[in-house]
Amino acid sequence: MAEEITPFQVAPKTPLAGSAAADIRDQGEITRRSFPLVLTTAWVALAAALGGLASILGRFMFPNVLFEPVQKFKAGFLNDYTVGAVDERWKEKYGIWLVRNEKVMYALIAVCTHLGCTPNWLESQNKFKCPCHGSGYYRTGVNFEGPAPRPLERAKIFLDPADGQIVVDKSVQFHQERGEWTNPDSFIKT
Amino acid sequence: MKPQEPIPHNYSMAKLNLIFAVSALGLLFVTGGIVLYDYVRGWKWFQWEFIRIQQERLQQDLRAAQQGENRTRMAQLDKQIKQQELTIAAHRQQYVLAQRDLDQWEGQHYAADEDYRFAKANLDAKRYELEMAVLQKRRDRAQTRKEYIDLSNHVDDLQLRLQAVTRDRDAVQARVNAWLKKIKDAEDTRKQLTASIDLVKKQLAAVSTNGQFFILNAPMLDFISPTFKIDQVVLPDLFVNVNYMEVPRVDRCQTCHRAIDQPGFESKKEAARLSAELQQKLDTYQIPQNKRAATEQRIAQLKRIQDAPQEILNPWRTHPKLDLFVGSASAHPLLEYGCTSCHHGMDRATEFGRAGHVPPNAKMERRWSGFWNVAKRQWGYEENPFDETPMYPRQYYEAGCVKCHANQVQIKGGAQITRAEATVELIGCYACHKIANWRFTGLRKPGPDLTGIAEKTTPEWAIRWISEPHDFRSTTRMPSFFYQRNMVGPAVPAAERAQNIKYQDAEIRAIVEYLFSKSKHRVWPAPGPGDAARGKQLVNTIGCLGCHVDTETVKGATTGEMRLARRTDFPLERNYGFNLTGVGTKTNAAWIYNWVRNPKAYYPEAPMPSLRLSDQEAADVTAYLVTLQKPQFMQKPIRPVDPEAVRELAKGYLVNTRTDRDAEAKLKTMPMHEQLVYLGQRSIEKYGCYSCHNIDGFEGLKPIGTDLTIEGSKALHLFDFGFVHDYKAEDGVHEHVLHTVPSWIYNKLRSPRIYDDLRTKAYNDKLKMPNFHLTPEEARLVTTVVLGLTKDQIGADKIAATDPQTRAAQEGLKLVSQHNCRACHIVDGYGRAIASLISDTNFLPPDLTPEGARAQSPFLFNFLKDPTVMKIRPWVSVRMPTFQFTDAEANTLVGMFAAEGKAHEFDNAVYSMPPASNVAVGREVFNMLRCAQCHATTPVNPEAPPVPKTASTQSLAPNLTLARVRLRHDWIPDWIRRPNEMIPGTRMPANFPRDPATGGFISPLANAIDSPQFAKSKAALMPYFKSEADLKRTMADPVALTEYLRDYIWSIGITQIRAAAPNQAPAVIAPPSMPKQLPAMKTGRAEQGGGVTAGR
Amino acid sequence: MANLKSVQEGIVNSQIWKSVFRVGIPNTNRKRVLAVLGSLILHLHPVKVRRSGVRMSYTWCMGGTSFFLFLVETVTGLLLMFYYRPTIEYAFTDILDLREQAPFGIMREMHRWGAHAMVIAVWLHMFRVFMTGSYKPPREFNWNIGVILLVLTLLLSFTGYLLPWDQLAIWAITVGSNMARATPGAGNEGPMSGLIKLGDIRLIHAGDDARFALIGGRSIGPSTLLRFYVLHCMVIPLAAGFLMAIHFWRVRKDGGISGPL
Amino acid sequence: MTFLKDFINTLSAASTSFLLLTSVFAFVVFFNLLEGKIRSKVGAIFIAFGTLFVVVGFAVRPLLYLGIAYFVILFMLSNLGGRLWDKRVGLRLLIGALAAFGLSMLDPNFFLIAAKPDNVPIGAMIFLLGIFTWIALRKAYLNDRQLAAGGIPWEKTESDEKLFTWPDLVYTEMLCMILLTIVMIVWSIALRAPLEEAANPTSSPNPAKAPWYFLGLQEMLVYFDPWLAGVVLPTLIIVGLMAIPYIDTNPKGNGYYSFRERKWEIGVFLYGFLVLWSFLIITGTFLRGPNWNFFGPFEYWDPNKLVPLVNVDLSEIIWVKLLGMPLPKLWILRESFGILLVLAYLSLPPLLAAKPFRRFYLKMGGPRYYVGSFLFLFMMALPIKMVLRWLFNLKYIVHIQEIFFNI
Repeated sequence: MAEEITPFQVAPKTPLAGSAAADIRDQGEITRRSFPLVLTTAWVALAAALGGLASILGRFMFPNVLFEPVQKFKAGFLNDYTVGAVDERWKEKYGIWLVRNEKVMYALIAVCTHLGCTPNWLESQNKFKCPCHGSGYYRTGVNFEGPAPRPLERAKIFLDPADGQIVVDKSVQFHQERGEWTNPDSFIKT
Repeated sequence: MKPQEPIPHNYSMAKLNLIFAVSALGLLFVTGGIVLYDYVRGWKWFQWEFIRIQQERLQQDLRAAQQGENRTRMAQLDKQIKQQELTIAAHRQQYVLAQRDLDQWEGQHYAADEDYRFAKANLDAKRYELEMAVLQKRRDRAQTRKEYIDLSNHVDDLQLRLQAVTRDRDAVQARVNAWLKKIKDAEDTRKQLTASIDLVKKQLAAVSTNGQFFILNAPMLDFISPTFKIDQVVLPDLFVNVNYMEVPRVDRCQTCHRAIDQPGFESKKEAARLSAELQQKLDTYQIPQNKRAATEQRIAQLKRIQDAPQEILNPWRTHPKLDLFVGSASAHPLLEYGCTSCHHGMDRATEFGRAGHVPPNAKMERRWSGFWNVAKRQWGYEENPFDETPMYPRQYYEAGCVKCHANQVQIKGGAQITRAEATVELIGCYACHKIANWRFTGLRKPGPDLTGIAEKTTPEWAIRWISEPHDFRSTTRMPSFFYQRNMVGPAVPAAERAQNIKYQDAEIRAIVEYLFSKSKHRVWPAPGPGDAARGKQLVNTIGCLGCHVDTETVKGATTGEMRLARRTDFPLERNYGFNLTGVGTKTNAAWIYNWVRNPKAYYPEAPMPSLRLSDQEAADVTAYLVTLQKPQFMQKPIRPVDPEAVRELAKGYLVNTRTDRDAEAKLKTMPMHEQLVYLGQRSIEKYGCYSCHNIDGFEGLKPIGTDLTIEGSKALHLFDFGFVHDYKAEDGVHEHVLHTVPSWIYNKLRSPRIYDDLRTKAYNDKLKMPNFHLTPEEARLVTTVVLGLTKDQIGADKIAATDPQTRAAQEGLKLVSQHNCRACHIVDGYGRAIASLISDTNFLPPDLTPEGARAQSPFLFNFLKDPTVMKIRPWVSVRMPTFQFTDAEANTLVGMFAAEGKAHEFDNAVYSMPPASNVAVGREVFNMLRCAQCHATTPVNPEAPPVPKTASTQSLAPNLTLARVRLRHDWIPDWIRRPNEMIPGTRMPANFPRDPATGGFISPLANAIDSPQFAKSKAALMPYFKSEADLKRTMADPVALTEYLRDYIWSIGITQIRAAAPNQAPAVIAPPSMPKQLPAMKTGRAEQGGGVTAGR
Repeated sequence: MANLKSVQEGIVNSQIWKSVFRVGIPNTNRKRVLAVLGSLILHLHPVKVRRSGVRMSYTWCMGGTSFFLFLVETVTGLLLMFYYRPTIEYAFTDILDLREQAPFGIMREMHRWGAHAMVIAVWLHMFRVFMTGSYKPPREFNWNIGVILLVLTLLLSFTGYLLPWDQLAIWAITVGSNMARATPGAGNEGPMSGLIKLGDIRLIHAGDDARFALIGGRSIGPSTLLRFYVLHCMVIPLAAGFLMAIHFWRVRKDGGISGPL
Repeated sequence: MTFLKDFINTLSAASTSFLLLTSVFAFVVFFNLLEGKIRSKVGAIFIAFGTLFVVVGFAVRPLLYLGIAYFVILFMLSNLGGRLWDKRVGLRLLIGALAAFGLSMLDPNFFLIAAKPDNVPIGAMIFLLGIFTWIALRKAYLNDRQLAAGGIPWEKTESDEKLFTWPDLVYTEMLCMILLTIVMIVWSIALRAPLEEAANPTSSPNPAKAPWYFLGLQEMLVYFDPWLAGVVLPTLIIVGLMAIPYIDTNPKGNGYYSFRERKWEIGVFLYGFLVLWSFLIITGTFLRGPNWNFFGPFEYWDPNKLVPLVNVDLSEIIWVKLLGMPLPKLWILRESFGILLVLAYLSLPPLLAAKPFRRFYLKMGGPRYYVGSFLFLFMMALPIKMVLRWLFNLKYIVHIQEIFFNI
């Protein structure tokens, strides 16, 4: 039978801890003289935990998948492209011209370097012509007329090692004026 | 600082500190817990495993490549390089000089170039200035213009100079290069040699699991550029339904199915198939020259896969047929079609369970449902009863084709689904179940017309037939409605069973009563005397057996003994017409006689065409068919109908609209016959006989079955599985009912009443779907189609076969399958069921695959409408029947052939007379190639040309005078060059063999022309050529030769055939129908057929 | 120990520390007072409290728990808003993605379970307050605030229930909101409302009754989703926050954390 | 084992009405326990009740089981007496309850429902309610002893002791936060938030349940029309809660646990909170299955289970059954009995104020008395209606279709 059930006894008044002030340590007050290990661990652990939670919030801000339009696409096989032709099949979808010469094949980004219009390929005159301000580019992408300050940019292009298909990656671009067109990633040898 | 003042506390601080410490540590711990929980995902394991597999495979490839590499050649090249370097060193002087020269010129070039560009810039600026000046009418504009002109001249000069400098620079460059060239070449060749190895090494590096790999994939850091990542494809025009609207699919299947779109991870089986296919393509020159090398490499790789120690399992496999699916060069590239658009399943899901995988069979279900266990390949399968788009199980994959290809009869590369749809059409599901898509609408009722049944057969036969059609014909498409599992099955209590039998007897009798009382009674003229033997001979030869089977027993595949035939024992097409066995028992001579003479006379929509039998022939055929008896069938006892049962059933229907008393009263007024007729009508409604048969009094009723148009999208919880889990099907197969939609449908088809097992239902509430006795294979095919009928939304440009060309073709193909042309012909590469009965290919009906390219459209039209206009191969005994096509139908067919055969490529024809010289040359060539051996060239009557007399049937060939009116001008030479490639197995010899090296054609006359035997011909030919060289050149040129031949053939062809005769109207013979009497039906007691006997 | 001490001293005496915690370590009564008074958050509390107010066994700490859970919900809720769009085309798939691919999609679990916990905590808080008779004068008004807060808590949870836009959600809300249809005089199926007419035109019908006001349509639909989103993320939290302020304020003014008066 | 399950299943079916019937009485028992003089009174009452149930029970199996359960419970209580409030006894009871729960989890059907992520918190709530009710009453019991002994409740004894907020209060608060965070995280890791398939207005799940905390209301909807159960009663609950401080004029028991000083307040409140609110939520969550049918905790939720719904209105009972005549066309006439009955029910307070409850009337004063008693009447309307439905399949007391006015 529990002690508190015995009748007619005033409920015990639990004494205040350390009211006697006998043992300071028992109160575990932070004193300048001693800083108990327990508290150190506690604070360090807490700090670490909060840090962890904070960094979780940080990570939370970087989604694992993106819903952006694809920058990188497979463009079929080399032989799908006729030598000496400017191929427009990807212009609609990805804004890319694939140009194949005897020696090399490269991907031109269909954005005029003047004010970002989309030029047209004029087969007859064998040049790209921008409708906005009449900038003209050779089939190599080098500008030769109109206000365009510099040649068209070329996108990264390479053969997929797995199935030998052409892969174009718009996220990597090469500027002629920076001499980047010599970069092996900017063209495919055919 | 003074010591702190002690104060009292409620709780001991020491305790609190301790709690604090512990809980703080706890918090730290669980924080780690979250990170772990978030990091550990099932798909990561799959990716990890795939990396391992890749490494393994690449190691293999590397080994293979290194074996292939040529050591000695390498050494050589290295030596060459060294040597060249030495020579350069030897002549250091010149080399350095050249170099310096070059540098200097480079400098100048740069300067010149700069000058030019700057000047040009100024010029542009000046131009603008000028324009402004002109525009603003400045006073100094003349001045500006002058400046501008000067400047532009200056620019031109600079440009000229630049060009000059460039020229010189290049010259020097060339000099320097001359030195370096050799080294460069050597290095290049070296690179080429090691290319393949370098490639493999590069790939290996890409999948190596080094420190960097672990850092990039570490928890919390794996957002920088992880190799473990979720791959997804967003499909903007293939929608998934979230009920309130259609949203684009986001497929993440690739996250686990890593290799799905990259070759090299095929299953061994697929690898074998593929390499065989590629090899075959190589051998037949279907692969362009520049791709052959690559193809050979691929085959080597596939071989390696087959030799690999262990099989690659899902989900790491490559998708089969990459050239058709998933591959970016294929018709369904991954980026545009994703996975779930065909396979179904939950897009977005990244866990096996949630992805909606569905087990194909009980075994897989048991395995999958186990908790995640890699070793046992248990992935934790969850069934979601609400998911409207669970994945199609393995055996139903091609269901995915239907939604986009719904308006196609044939789907290229979809043999399964094409066959499946054909099966559905044959069995006639569409008649009872509305399927609102192009493929299954506008089709004929599958069953024969019953408005004249009394002319055709007797009530006794009909009763027995309806009771169990399969007892009469084991291959019939007429399903069994009565005495089925839920009526008389073992599970049914004895008392109820007895009652059910009574009811079913009554219903059958009633239906027959109704049909016969409503039937027409035309009197058909009886046939004259016929010769059964000749009749048999005719039936076997004129092509009846293309559509009709004449046997009911076949040799068992496993055990040699004879067994009862099933539909699947014969080609689909041969089940088109009814099985001829017992036709004599079923019907009478008069009916047969008139039927074979002109089926359309019996009822206009009759599927059977007219074979233009003469009266005598018809009589013979009748004589034969009448002998096909099945007496034992008529011995089957007919139980007398229990009048009580009839009353009860009839009343059951009456009380729907009347009170009980009125119903009773009404019944009293009805004699038994009327009761039966009334019950018959109700029963026909109940079982929906009218859906398949024309029945008097049921015109324009809705089909009986549930609408299947979007059955494939019905959620699992909407299916009533009853209480069955597994059962023994009637053919002895032990079937399992999984808790999946496909399984439900499959078993519904296998045993339509199965879900009534152990159910307690009122007689009229029991399941009614009849039993088609489908084999497992048939059931699987039909299930595939049903699963494919979904409500998925698709972007317009994803729907197949919408362009007019294909539409025309498909419309035609629909006719082809409706009229069963494939019974005799090969259309689009398959068909010709009759081939199994005719040994000699010379007597087979033609292969129509190239018909569009081959035959001129006007001829085709004529011929289809009236095949008698021309006999091309008179020795063929199989007759092209008269289908009585309408002009529209004929046009559709012609259009189909034209589209399928790419006729437009051959239509640039000159139908005029070719120049005499060509003809002359052609004739010579014709002789040299000995074409006359087989082909007659003397004009004949196109409607009845004589059968050429030849040593062997091998050399039977059409008379060439019929070519001009029939064949397309440009098709002929093509055909002569490559007959075998157009029609494999044709008897036409290939005179122009392929050159194994180039794949081009070789002319047999190239050298032979010089041989003495052709001396005369050569002499004869000379006048037509400028020189002998010219002649020989021509003789070596297959194209030229064949065209000369064509011109010759053209020159001898007749130019006219008669127009098609108009469709002859059905011969109607219909005197006023006389009062019918139906013996033994008045009282419902059966005098005939053995009267009362113990029930089954 | 020694170096540990020096580290601690170094931290505590640094200017940064001092600038933040002006009082330093509250080891004297004066400092203890200042520590509480000087801090915005702490000065919710009085400087001294009755002992029973510190006793777990007396207070059950349920009021505090409720408040803390409210904070948890606020934080996790805010985070979820980064990945959630309240439209019928995205709502469900976004939640799906929280499970399938979003980093730390577990925030959703926290939010949902936190909501459940909060409801229970609030009930228990009320239970305790009643059992100690702490609604009696002078605390009547605060009890009323409390009751309203309880209602708001339920509404918060209720509005949040719809946002995943799955079967669970819309049917729970359908069932829940259908009651409004029967509001006497205001719901189209409520008693009397049939009598409210202009000529023979019913003024209360499915298109303008109480339920319509709640879900913004005749049936649950896009507008419902948006409405509940706004209520869930803005209106109710603000109201609750405001009332909480009053609640806490009154706790202090009406004699501190409850105990015998 | 199976018999036990069956027993509980059957019991749970009856327990709803039983609890509602007798929980008032149950509080009397508590009261007696608190008074310490359990045996005498309870003995008599539980024999009475027990026999009653057993007698009726032979006709109706659930009631028989109830009788048995009833014997057991009261027997235990009467034996325990005041020791019910002993810490160790309490602990044992708790452990016993947990053990029972754990054992039940072995049953697949029970597990299916109880382990549903959304139901877990409710399961936890059952225990929390039990524990805290026990703690509260225990403290009340102790204080009452003090008071009985002429002492003061211990809260008062310490009210002079003031402690510094820093560190005492803030420290404990911080600890609570940390621990709570841990709980939340562990909970979140352990249980996935449920997500079913996309919202589909055309196919409703079976059963379609409101959020769990409204399941009490949904349960009410079985017995009352929406306008009452969904609108009026909830409103009255809120109003009633807010009214409490103004109705309860008892100055005693302010700020400390005590039962003796506030029997009626506590009795009524516990009845409302535990039985009418919490218990109905639990019923709605665990015992209501497809088609809102009643299922015992160990029963399989079979969507095909059919239960006859043969409910009749009071008007039908009186006019058709008793008087054997057709229902009058005029609704005012048809429903006259019902309306009278309702009016009678509502006029109870003034009647009672005359004699039996006079002292309340005097003590509280008119307005308080009437507001309070009306609220109380509305509260009691629910259990009464439930019992009527249970025993006589009574659907409506007043059924005026014409204006959607049904009671």
